[in-house]
Amino acid sequence: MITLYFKRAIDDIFKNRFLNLVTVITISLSILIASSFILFFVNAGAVINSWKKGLRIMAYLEPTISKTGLEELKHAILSIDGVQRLQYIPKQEALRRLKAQMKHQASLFENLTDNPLPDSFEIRMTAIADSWQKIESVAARIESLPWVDEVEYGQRWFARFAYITTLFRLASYAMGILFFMAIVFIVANTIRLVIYSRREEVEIMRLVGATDNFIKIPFYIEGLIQGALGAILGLGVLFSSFVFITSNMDQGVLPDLFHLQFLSTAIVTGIIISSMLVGWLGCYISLKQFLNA
Amino acid sequence: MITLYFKRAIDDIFKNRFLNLVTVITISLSILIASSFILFFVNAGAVINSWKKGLRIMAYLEPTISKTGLEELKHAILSIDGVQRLQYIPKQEALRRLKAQMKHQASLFENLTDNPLPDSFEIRMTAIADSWQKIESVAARIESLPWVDEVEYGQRWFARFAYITTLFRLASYAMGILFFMAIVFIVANTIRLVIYSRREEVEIMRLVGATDNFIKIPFYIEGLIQGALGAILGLGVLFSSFVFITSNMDQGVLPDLFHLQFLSTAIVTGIIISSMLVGWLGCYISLKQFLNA
Amino acid sequence: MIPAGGEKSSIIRMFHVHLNYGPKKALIDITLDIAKNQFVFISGPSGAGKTTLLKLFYYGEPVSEGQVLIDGINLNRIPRKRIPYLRRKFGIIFQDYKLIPSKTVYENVALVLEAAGKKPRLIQKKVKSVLRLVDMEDRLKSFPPSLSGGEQQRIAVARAIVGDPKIILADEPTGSLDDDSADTVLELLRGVHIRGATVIIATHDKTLIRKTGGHVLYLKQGRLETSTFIEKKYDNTIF
Amino acid sequence: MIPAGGEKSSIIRMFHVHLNYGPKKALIDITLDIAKNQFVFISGPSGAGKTTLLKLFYYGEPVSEGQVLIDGINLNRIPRKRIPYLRRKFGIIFQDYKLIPSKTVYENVALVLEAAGKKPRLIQKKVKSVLRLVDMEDRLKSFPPSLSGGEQQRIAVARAIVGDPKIILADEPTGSLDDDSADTVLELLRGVHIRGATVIIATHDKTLIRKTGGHVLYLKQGRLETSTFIEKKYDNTIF
Ligand SMILES: Nc1ncnc2c1ncn2[C@@H]1O[C@H](COP(=O)(O)OP(=O)(O)OP(=O)(O)O)[C@@H](O)[C@H]1O
Ligand SMILES: Nc1ncnc2c1ncn2[C@@H]1O[C@H](COP(=O)(O)OP(=O)(O)OP(=O)(O)O)[C@@H](O)[C@H]1O
Ligand SMILES: [Mg+2]
Ligand SMILES: [Mg+2]
Repeated sequence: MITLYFKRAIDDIFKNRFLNLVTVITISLSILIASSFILFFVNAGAVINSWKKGLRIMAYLEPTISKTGLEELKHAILSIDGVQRLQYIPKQEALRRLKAQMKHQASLFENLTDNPLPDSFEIRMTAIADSWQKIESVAARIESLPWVDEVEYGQRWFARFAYITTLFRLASYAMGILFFMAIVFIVANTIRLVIYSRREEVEIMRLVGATDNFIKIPFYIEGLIQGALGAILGLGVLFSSFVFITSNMDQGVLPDLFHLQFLSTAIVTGIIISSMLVGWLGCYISLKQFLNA
Repeated sequence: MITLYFKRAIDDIFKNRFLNLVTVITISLSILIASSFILFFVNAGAVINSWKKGLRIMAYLEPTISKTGLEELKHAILSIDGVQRLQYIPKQEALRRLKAQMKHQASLFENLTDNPLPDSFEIRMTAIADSWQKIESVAARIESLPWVDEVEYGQRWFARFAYITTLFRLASYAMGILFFMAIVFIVANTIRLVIYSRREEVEIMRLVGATDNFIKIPFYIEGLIQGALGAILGLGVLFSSFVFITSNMDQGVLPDLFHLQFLSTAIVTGIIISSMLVGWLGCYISLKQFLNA
Repeated sequence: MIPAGGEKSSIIRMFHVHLNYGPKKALIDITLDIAKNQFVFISGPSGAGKTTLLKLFYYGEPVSEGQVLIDGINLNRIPRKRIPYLRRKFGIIFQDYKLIPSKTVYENVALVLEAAGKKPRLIQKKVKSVLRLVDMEDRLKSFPPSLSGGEQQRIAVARAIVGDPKIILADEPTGSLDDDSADTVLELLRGVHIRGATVIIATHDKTLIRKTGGHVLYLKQGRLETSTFIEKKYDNTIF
Repeated sequence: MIPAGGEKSSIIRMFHVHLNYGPKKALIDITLDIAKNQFVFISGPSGAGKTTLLKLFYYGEPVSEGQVLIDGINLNRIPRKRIPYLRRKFGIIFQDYKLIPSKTVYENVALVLEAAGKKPRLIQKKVKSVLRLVDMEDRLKSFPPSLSGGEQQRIAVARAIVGDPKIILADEPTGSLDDDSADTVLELLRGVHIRGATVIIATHDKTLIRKTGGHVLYLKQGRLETSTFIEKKYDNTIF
């Protein structure tokens, strides 16, 4: 029975080549838009994450801290939610870093006999804990710990950064939802047009005693096939463009900073399955409309 | 004559309500995708530009520089292509800034009697001169000027920033082209389906002696109208979402850093005109195909 | 054929049926009773309501008022799901043929049997034999738009009889056919009648009625005017 | 009507015309000559090539071989741009009517005049009067799918005659009509003929031919078999 439906669906695709071609092309273009968008945000997300790695909270310690106090404090900080790892920076190291950083003001350090800097912890956050509020609350908790003199976390710069990533994330969510809906509608609309131009055929089948399922199932199968073909085609084009662009670009701009990556297998599979679902859904809605009319 | 064609086009739109509705919706969704994408990049570009304002080259001067030498040097730097403006920073000011920046290492400055820092120029670049190569070459030219001891321009940070903006620009161009083409194809495809489902009508008109122009012109007018309606609808939805999102967001995240802006009137006009052109083009291609078949 | 008669063996019955298309009254107060295995003509001028009356039989249109009983089923109360099964009782030759342009002649005819869930083997045999009957066995793979008017009509006839339906509804089944082809079709319908089917032919062609003879329902402006029995007459006026 | 005759006043001439649809030979070696203001029937069984022959006249299909001359124009050499003007010489009643389903009856008929660039005032007057002639003046605003078969055919007739064409091509113009309506249509075509048009009717209906009389071209399997003149006979066999 199901093989019969499959045979009819395949046959139908060949019989209505023009309509099917148009549908598959529209689906593939839609998938191309959606997936290039996803690709962009996956890579932009990677860029942001690699930046986030630069974020750190400095905790300056009281000079009176003992060895055991240091250990206790370390554990206390690590147990705070959102802290990924921390590094102890003794004051000698701090001075060395400062000198390296300020080579143009090196004259400052010339007549320095004593090291006036405090010991400190450099604390890195987990990738997810990147919101302004989160950092602030972690910093406050660290500051309240014993032996911590003061914390520092590049407020102004970070605030701006957090604002932008938040904005970026919001924009990408909004656009993601919008694109997804737009594409579902576009594909459904296209399929609706196709079925509209085949409504006579549907009507004739009903008149000669075909049940709704007999009429619908081949259309559903066609929708699934079109969705799959469209997705594969769209992703194929995206992949080719991606390979073309990255291979031409990596020579120009610094290649070792980020590695642009293509969509993961999971996302690709997800896109294909969504596309099939949309293909089916388009048929489902349109047929419902034309069969009940 | 042209009013007659207009009358026929308007009449046609009402006669084929379903087909026209589907076309307008598809166009408006496509425009929604394209224009939200443009909106995103316009604002992202503004963000990047506001960041770029933070970029500067520091030129540290030899202590032996004379008053006239200072003036000459200033003019020499300003005449370099890509330099927007510069600010003289005497060493007292430099020390003050340093102290403010390093409040946690304030102890360093405690027993400082003499100011060991050099005088300097802080040089800002024009917005367009943001590529890594450009900055490098400007810095090299400044360094070669007399009385300039050394230049500094946060290499590592800037390299990364320049790479990302380049990447971002490349990605946005690639996506822009891709989206544009995809949308043109989708709209053309939809119109082709519509005309396909009206091919019988076209054929009948030809059989009763209608010229190609008689058949085509109302379709063209319809295409232009659909394009305009679709663009207006799509932009309307985008504008509403924009207003909705920004008004809900500005309370959460720092509102005073960037002002999110909607598309300029010029861009909006451009989108509407492009949409009309695409509507017309879709009709043109499809009719060419069906009339010659 | 007695309108509103109560014979046990009636297959189609209508009681005071009205059909309005908006303000237009297409059928007015039709009451009729068609017995199993009758051979009935529905006649009347253009626009009288012949096609519309046939539509009511297979639920192509719901009545505006009144009752229709088909083989014991009251169409006013038929659930949506059962409509396909109702329609399989009928073999319909539509006035405008209603062939699917994107399917071949073979597929168009086979569709009826496929929809009824028949075995592929049986389908192939039946379709081929019925296409031979209408003299179209060499056009199996043609598409309807590439057939002449008469050829399309013969495919429509083939499709109507392929499923051995209980009732044949034929709307101008010979309108596009020359005399010989028309006779072939008429012979086919008579054959189906002899094998037990009820045959209902809507036509304005008096020659056709005279050739076969049968009950004639005469419609005029939506009303059932007369209902008579016409004897078969051999009318041999040759061209 | 002498095939390949060379009269001055001929409006349609064909020389050794062949038409193949792929392997199928639809018309074989047709040579004919139709004079201005002739009244011609093209007859023959279903699938003989009647409709196909008409198609060649209005360049609905290019010939595979041979020459077609319409009103002095050789269709083998007609530029694409001129085809609409060629077609305006004809008023065509298509076998399948070819009405535009999304346009009203009025618009369907008016289309011919609009396409020919006629004035709106004139169009309105002409369309209304011609719809009155076919007895459809009360259905101006109906859409073709809501008309009965015969009503659609009458609209097709109206559309064919509205532009006062030089040549009328009528493909089974009365196939869906009852006798009275058929007579009306036939009267109309005779009227057009009297006013100077050439009328060509493709039909398998011998009664129709006998009613009017005229030249008859008999096609069979794509060949022109005979070409005779049939006298008008009054045949009053009534139902
Ligand atoms: N869908 C519809 N909407 C409005 N009016 C309709 C519709 N279908 C049919 N009619 C009208 O109902 C009347 C009867 O139509 P019907 O098709 O039954 O006529 P008929 O007897 O079959 O005529 P013919 O011999 O010309 O086919 C006609 O006047 C027709 O215009
Ligand atoms: N487009 C086509 N492709 C292939 N074959 C065709 C095409 N059009 C017509 N034919 C074939 O050409 C032959 C002549 O067709 P035509 O329509 O001229 O017949 P006709 O004489 O008008 O018949 P009828 O009385 O049935 O209308 C038929 O056998 C038909 O199947
Ligand atoms: Mg009818
Ligand atoms: Mg024909």
